[in-house]
Amino acid sequence: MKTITVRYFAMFREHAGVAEETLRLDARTAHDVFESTRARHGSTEPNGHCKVAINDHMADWDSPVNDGDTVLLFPPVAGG
Amino acid sequence: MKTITVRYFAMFREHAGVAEETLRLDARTAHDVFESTRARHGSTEPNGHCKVAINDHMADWDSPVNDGDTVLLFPPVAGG
Amino acid sequence: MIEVSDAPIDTAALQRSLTNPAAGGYCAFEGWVRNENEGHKVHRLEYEAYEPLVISEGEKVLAEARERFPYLEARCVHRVGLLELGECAVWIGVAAPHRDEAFKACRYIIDEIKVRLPIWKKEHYASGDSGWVNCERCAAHGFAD
Amino acid sequence: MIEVSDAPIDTAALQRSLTNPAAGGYCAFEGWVRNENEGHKVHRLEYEAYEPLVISEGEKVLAEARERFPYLEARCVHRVGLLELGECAVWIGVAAPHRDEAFKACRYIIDEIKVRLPIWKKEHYASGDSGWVNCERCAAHGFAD
Repeated sequence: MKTITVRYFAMFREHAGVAEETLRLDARTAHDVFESTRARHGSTEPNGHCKVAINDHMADWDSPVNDGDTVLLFPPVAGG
Repeated sequence: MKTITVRYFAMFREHAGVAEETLRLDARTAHDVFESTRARHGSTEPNGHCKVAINDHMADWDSPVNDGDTVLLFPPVAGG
Repeated sequence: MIEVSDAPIDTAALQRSLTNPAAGGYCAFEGWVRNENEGHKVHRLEYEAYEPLVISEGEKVLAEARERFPYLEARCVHRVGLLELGECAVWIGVAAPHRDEAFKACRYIIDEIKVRLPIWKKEHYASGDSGWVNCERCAAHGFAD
Repeated sequence: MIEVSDAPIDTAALQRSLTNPAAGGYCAFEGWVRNENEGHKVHRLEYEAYEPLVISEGEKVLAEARERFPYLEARCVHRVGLLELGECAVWIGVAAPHRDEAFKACRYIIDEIKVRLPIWKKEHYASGDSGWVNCERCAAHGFAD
């Protein structure tokens, strides 16, 4: 189990109802963290087209997470 | 013979030493007018890349000129 | 340099800061809040940004643009918060020796920041509804599922 | 609208005149007097224009750009007379629904007016010499011998 701080932005924050929470998770990658938060908040939001950062660095979904990391979950950007 | 007013611009004006002159010419086309003015002013200026207008309308070098027309001789534009 | 601002963008002052005696061409782009999007009448817009990554990713974009289209000066400012119709949401200015680099660098910068920077847009409609605007083309830019 | 001006170009006022509630993208281009050209140190520039044909050809260019890249608003102003280093010689502003038309129309306008409008540039060099600048690429644009 790792202690991971998760930060939610824009529609993710509105859906989770919190901007940030610290969780105890059995997560290996950023993707595992994302799936845990989706399960936790019963998300039916589309989970494609999102980006992730770890400790203020852009990351990939298969980037490893370590105990104490902050994972930032970014919904699709404004684009256009 | 036709009475043609010729207007010179930029380097053409400096070379001719006048901005405008009215000439009696045996000219059929704009090109004939241009050649007459070149001979008149002993021009060695490059004669390519120039444009011509007749009575304030862009014209071609083989456009006919009529008695009383004003022919505008445009050296190459600034471009770039 | 890239910045995030919660105050109106002073484009004239920004442009003056790009003065360079070797610059022959200057290209600027501004994104304005317009009155409709995909058939919805828009009342106002709200932008949210995660500033630390806007800055770090934005600086990467500016460096990439300079490598591809060598420019002399470039700056970008993105607004956050509530914006009214007609307001400037994003400004980019590029000064270069010639116009080709100025146009191409400016276009590169706006195209990349639109898809890469963590900035979200919420539209407030005349109907009273609101919604976050998604990027339909993000899938083409390597976002994971 | 295209204009010729012997006074400094008030770009801020011009930009305000392009305000349009349906515009989401605005692209501007400015040509600045730079300090060198093809290895010569430039001291100042002098522009001469034949205004009646600048206006009529310029309006054609603006209409062609609108047909190709439907924009909402566009204006162009070209300076004439003596200009110092750093001054704005030509300004073009285009407001369009989206950025693609704004960029492309703006680029089309500057590219066409550079080769089609009767505007001549005389460079005054630091050495005291001066010379009219020719367009080397004019041959490619149908100028007759």
